[in-house]
Amino acid sequence: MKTGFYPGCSMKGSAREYSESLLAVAAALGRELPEIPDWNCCGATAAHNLNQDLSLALPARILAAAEKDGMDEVLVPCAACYSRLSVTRYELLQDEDLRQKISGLIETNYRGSAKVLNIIEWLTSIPDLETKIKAPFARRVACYYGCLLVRPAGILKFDRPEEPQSMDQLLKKIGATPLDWAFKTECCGAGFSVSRTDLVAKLSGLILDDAVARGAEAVIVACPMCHLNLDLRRPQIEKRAGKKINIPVIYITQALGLALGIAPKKLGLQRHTVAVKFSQSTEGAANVAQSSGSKTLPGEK
Amino acid sequence: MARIGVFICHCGENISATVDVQKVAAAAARIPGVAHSVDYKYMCSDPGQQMIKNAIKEKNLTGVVVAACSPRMHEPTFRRACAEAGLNPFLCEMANIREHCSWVHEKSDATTNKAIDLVRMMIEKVKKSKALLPIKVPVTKTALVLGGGIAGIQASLDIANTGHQVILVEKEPSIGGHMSQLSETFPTLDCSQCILTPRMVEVAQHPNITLYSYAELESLEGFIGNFKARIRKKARSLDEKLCTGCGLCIQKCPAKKIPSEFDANMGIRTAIYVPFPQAIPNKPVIDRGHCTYYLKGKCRLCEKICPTQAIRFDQEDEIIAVDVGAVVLATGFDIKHGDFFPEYGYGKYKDIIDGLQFERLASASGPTLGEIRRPSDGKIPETVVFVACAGSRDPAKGIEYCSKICCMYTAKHAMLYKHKVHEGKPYVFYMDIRAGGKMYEEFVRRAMEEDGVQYIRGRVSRIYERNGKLIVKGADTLLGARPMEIQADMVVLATAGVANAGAEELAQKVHISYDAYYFYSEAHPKLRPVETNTAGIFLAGACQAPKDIPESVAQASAAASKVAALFSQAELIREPLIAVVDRSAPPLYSTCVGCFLCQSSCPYQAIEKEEIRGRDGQLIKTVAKVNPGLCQGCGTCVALCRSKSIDIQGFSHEQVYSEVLALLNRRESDV
Amino acid sequence: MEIEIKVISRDALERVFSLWLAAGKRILAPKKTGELVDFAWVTQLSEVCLDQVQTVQSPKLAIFPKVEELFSYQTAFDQVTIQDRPLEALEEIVVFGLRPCDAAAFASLAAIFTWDSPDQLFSARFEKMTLVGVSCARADEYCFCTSVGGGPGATTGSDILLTDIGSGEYLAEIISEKGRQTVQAAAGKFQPAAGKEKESHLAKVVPSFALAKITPALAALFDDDAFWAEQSRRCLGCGACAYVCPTCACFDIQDEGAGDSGKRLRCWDSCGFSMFTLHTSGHNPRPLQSQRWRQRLMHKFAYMPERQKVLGCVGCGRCSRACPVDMNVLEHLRAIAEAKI
Amino acid sequence: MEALKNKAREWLDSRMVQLVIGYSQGSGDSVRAVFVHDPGQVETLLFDSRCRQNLAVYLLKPEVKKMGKAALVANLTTLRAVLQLAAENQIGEHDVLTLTVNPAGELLVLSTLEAIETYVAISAPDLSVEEKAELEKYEKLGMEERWQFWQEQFSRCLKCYACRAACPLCYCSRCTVECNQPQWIPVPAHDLGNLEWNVMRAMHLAGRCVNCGDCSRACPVNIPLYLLNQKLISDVFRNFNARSGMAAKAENTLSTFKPNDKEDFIR
Amino acid sequence: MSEFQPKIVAFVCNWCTYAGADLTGTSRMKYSPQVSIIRFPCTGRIDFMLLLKAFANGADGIIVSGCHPNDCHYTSGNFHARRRWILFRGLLDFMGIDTRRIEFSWISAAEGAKWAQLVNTTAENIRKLGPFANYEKLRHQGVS
Repeated sequence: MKTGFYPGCSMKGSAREYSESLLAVAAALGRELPEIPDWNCCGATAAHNLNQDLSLALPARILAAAEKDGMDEVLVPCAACYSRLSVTRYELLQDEDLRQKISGLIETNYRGSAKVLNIIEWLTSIPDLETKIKAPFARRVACYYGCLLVRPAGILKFDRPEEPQSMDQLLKKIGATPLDWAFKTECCGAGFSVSRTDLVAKLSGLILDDAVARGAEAVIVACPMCHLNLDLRRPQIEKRAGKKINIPVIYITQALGLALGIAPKKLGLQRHTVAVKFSQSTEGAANVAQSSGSKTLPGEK
Repeated sequence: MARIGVFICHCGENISATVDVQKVAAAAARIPGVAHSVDYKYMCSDPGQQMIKNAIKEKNLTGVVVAACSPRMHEPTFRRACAEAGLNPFLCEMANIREHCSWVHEKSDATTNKAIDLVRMMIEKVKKSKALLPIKVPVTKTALVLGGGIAGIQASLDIANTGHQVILVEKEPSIGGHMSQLSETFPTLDCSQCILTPRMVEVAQHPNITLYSYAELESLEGFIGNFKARIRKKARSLDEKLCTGCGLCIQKCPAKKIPSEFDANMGIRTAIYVPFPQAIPNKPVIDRGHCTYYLKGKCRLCEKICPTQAIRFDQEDEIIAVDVGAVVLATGFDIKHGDFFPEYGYGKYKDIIDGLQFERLASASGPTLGEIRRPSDGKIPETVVFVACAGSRDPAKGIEYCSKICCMYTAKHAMLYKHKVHEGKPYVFYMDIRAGGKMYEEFVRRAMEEDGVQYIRGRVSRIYERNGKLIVKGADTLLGARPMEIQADMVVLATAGVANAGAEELAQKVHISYDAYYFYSEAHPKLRPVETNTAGIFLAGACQAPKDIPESVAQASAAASKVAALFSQAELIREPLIAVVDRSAPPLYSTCVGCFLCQSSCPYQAIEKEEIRGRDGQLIKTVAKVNPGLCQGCGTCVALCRSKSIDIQGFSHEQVYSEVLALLNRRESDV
Repeated sequence: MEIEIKVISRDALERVFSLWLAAGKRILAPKKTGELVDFAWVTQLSEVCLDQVQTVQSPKLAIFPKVEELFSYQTAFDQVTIQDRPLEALEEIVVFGLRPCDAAAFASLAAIFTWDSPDQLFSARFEKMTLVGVSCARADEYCFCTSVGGGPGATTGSDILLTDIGSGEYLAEIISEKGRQTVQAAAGKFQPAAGKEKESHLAKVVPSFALAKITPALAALFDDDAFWAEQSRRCLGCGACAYVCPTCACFDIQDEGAGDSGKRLRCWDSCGFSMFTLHTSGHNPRPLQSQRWRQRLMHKFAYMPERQKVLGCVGCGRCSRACPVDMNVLEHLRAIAEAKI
Repeated sequence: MEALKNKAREWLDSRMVQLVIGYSQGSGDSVRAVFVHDPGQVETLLFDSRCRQNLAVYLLKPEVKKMGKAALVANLTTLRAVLQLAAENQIGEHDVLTLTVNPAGELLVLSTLEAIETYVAISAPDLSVEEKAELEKYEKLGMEERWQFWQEQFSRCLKCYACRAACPLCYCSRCTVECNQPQWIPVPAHDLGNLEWNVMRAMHLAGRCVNCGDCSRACPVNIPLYLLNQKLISDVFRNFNARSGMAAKAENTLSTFKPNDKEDFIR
Repeated sequence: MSEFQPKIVAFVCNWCTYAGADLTGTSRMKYSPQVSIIRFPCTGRIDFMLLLKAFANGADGIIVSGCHPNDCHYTSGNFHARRRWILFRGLLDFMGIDTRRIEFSWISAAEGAKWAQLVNTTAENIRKLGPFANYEKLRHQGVS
């Protein structure tokens, strides 16, 4: 079972710490992550706004390169790339003529054999992760999934789009206490991060307020854009809210890295805008509500 | 040699205006096998039919072709005339030279030649026709009704009142179905118990109805008029004849903390229980899953105090075999439960309940004796949010249809809440109000205007708990889709109406088809809503699709009338235009090779496997066999069979083959 | 009649072809299409292919074609008028390039078609047919003509038998009266032989079984069902062997008509088919494939020699080459000859 | 193939099977079917790239069935034929005992339909690239050219029915061709009769043929019959996403349907 | 004969298209007399070999029509027919038989006008295509 790795632009640029922590964790767990040879940009939102064929050809070329290299599955840590590659694979496997047309465009026969995994699927697939934990990440955390990790639900078929649990389960495995939290998939302002930073400040602000109110010591993310809005935009958020908000925002791979005992520097924690310090403030501890997970429900026989 | 009589009709002058009828008659006379060929002004008139009868007798005809109007019009007429003259009706065919010829073409040789072609086609077909006798299927005059809700009750009563025996099978310990759980019913707000219980008693006391409650269908074999049903009467752990229903055992039973299914898990019940006070039969059942004796082998308190020693701990399930002629499925529906709506927190927060649970709160016999109290702390909620379309009309959740009744019962719930909590603030989030029944719109209008229910047109995106309040996030699309939040004390979700959990399994037992949502498929959505494609199996009520009580009752009576029609004659007479599998002399026995592709193509499950055994009992081959009671004569299997081993009477291989050849090969003598 | 030996060159032969065409004859000869060599109408010698061991089908198709009209009929109400097949309209045919075994086969066909009720159509076709054979320079493991009374250079059956003696010349043996007339009509194209011989140019076909043993062995083995079952187990019951066989003469009659006219057609049939002997009652005297395989051998090697005094097989090997499951009749004949009875 | 011989000898000695149907040396350098029913004959068994005949054709022959339980040496298309025969109720679970050799050369015993299914699933059941290319070459010809091509091919047909006899899926005891009331297919091998026979044969194999090629190999006059079957195989896959011979419980393409089957010609 | 008059056979199902053709008649709409109707209980009953028989007996064009999907009186006959025609048409086309001579259609009992229109356009198309020359030759070749 050969697993390829598609970094995409953000892992080499604004989200270098996500890449550093991922590779450190992979090394610690003895998992090889060879990059896909000669990978290209996935087209992100720009492509599918402008040209449908281009938006399918770019991801198809990546996946075809992975297949040619014998990869059975491809880990795509960035949620936007994950969404673009999964949608492309779904559409081309549905429509034989489209598959042949796109294969013509990229001059290689894209068969669609390689599966596309996001970071949570990849981490969950690692057997007995708990046994490898050296320093349990015993923190109260708010798991923030964002949008592209779970949508479009019809195509990705990953977890429950409205109330996902997979990251919570993973965090529980490494010793954390995921909070029952309603803002898991609330919009952080995404693309408006450039054009309407005021909106991002408002929306991301709401997310952080509720997390702090519930006593979370950190927000865990699995997407460079979520991290960008919740961490990099923190000054605008604080300006609008008129108060300091110290809750750190870290990647799931960083949390796992800490639990595996990897040094913070190796995990790129120093690159964050909001210092990664875990306050022992009791203020948030009061209304800790254990995440429900699977409890017998009234009305169910 | 065939002796065929050909009768060309002028149809006044509808045919003769453009077709040279004399020439057609003359051409037909010259075709080998034709013994008699005449034309007449009105073949369908009495003298016309008399001409046919006389010709049959005088010329000892072996076949008749009437060239006139469409067979869809007068085929029965001429076939009956032939039968009266002693000629098998299926040796009479019609050539449509009116609708398909004279009316649609100008007067010309081409039109007359086409008429000759059509007549010649039918002559060649009749040469290959065989005498067929109608199929007679004996009918057992007993009906089996599955499901004891209002639909099952109504159907049973109607059938029983036509003087036929009915066997009513109900899965729960008592009949009544979901209706018995309701508080009041829209649009008249009359209490459901008051209008339902009399009917339940009527069922119990009706001489023609045998009620098996706490029982399920084990298996159903056979076909229309000749079903063999096996019913599994689950062990109640007591002898029903001795038990007087005094209820002492229920009072004394120590196991009291069991969630009551009847109260939708809002209330509790004992291990030995009767679902609700007005239960029919009013005999308790021991829930072996929770009874201390069955779990730990101790207690047996109910046995000790029972005045008539009716308790039977060792009682076993009983299989009852019955012969029935028709089956009415009235197994009702359920509402969506479970973590179908994680974003609404259903199942996470105790104060988010579904429609049935609210009914139990509002019901006088419910756990809160009719007071609207929220399950978490029993307080009376000051603000209640009702969410309509919680699951229905939502392709993303996999349920695209509208469940039809939620708009009405949501308005009712809001109204009941307002009547019981005067200063309460009810909100209803809705998409569109569907109130199409009689007095329905007025009812909803009253809820809005007189009872001050706040209707907000918009979907709820998320519900979460914060500082003891349930924050309902939604949008009001009539105010520019302004996002809004309501801090509610309790939320009632009008979840989607879905098929019962066992619906698929039961459908497979009775061999009927069902749709993608496991609702049973009717034979024709508009014209045969209470029949299925399997002859003898009928539908009533919400098992066919979500519907309200008036419709369920109407369908129940409709199904009953279908059963009554079936039971009205001694035997079921069916047209013999059905498929038959080849049988030939040994050593071949049949050209069928048993690939059974025909079986998977038959929409009526009319094709069965038959084992051909030699005199020594050795299995020689397994071949297909058509059940004459079920085959509707579509012929799909006939065209699919690769070895031409199955043929259909009336449209046989030889008949249609000779029609094609006759139509295309004009005879010199014709022109 | 004395066989005259002459010599003819390829170019002379080419001109003889045009003479034949001029005389209104049509020429049927082996022709290669794709890798398939089969008899087809030709107009020049260059079209003819002679380097194959055997064509797929035998020249039987010239005298007993796969579909033949016997007569046509019209009906008008109750009278039927029949038009017989005009025999004089049959064409003159030269079958060129057939092998000595094929030529010998015509005798077996004639033995059946001119048996107690002679077939006029067959006789008329045979009358108008000239057989110009070419002897075999090559043979393969399926050939066994020498075991059934034939040989790579045998002359029986041919009107003229040519043998390629190299350097563009053919040795021509003029065998029948028709052969002599053909040579005369060819006006000097055939030159005197002057001491040429053909033996050295012929293929070597070692006899592989004693024919004399076959007929008694068949009689003895007739009831040995196990023997026939073991032999015929591979056989799938198709008609390929019968249809390519130069001596198989079984046929089926079909009336094809629609409306008030039609034709009676004769077409090939095969005893290998499971329904060949099916009675309308449903009984089939030969229900098993082993019985049908036995029938094929009995007919050719027991019944025909007994009744028509001629073997039903000329050892051309076509049935073995065409058989989808490699039944190889030579192998089985050898087994029958050596069977301990 | 020693392993094959040993396994055959072992089964025959232990009377687990009464017969092993396999391949043996034939005339010249060809291979042909062999029916080994006593251990002595086991030496003749072999398996190599020449073994292409679909031996499943013998499974339904009455004489072979009478010999008792048979083990079958099978190549890939033979295994698919076994699954298709099972899907058509011709053989049951108890009749199945197959031996095959995987591309790596190891002998595999597949004694259940399910085992065959898993083995067949990993192979590439699709038409090969060359087959698709050749098919496309004919599909691209003009209509008149295609007509001339097929008329020239069918004119050679003798109606010897070797194609029907060699096909493991042509097992009808009375084929439509032998039905004379009415005479669906003309008996004589004239051009009309040959066309109707070949259309019927191809249609009756639609959604069933496993592309073993035995029909084309059996045809004495080399008619490329496989082209007709491959055309239908590719049409069945493209239109209904169905493939024959992949599962013992598979539905038949023509006797089932999907309400949303796509077509562009019904107005 | 003056202009070429094509012979066209229509295979129709009894519950929808046959009734539709009846409606064409009762509405007195006019269409070409070159088309004659053969009645079948359902399109599922139409054997593909009957179409071959029609061409073999001199038909120049064929119409096959029945109930719209989901309208079938027997619920699924037309679905089976649709699958059969998809494969059959592909095979005939592959063999070079002119599939423009076979018109497939869905016509309900209420579409009398559509029946008349279909017949007229088909008759006109087949008239333009001319007699089915290939098949005509076929009927006489191959007999020595």
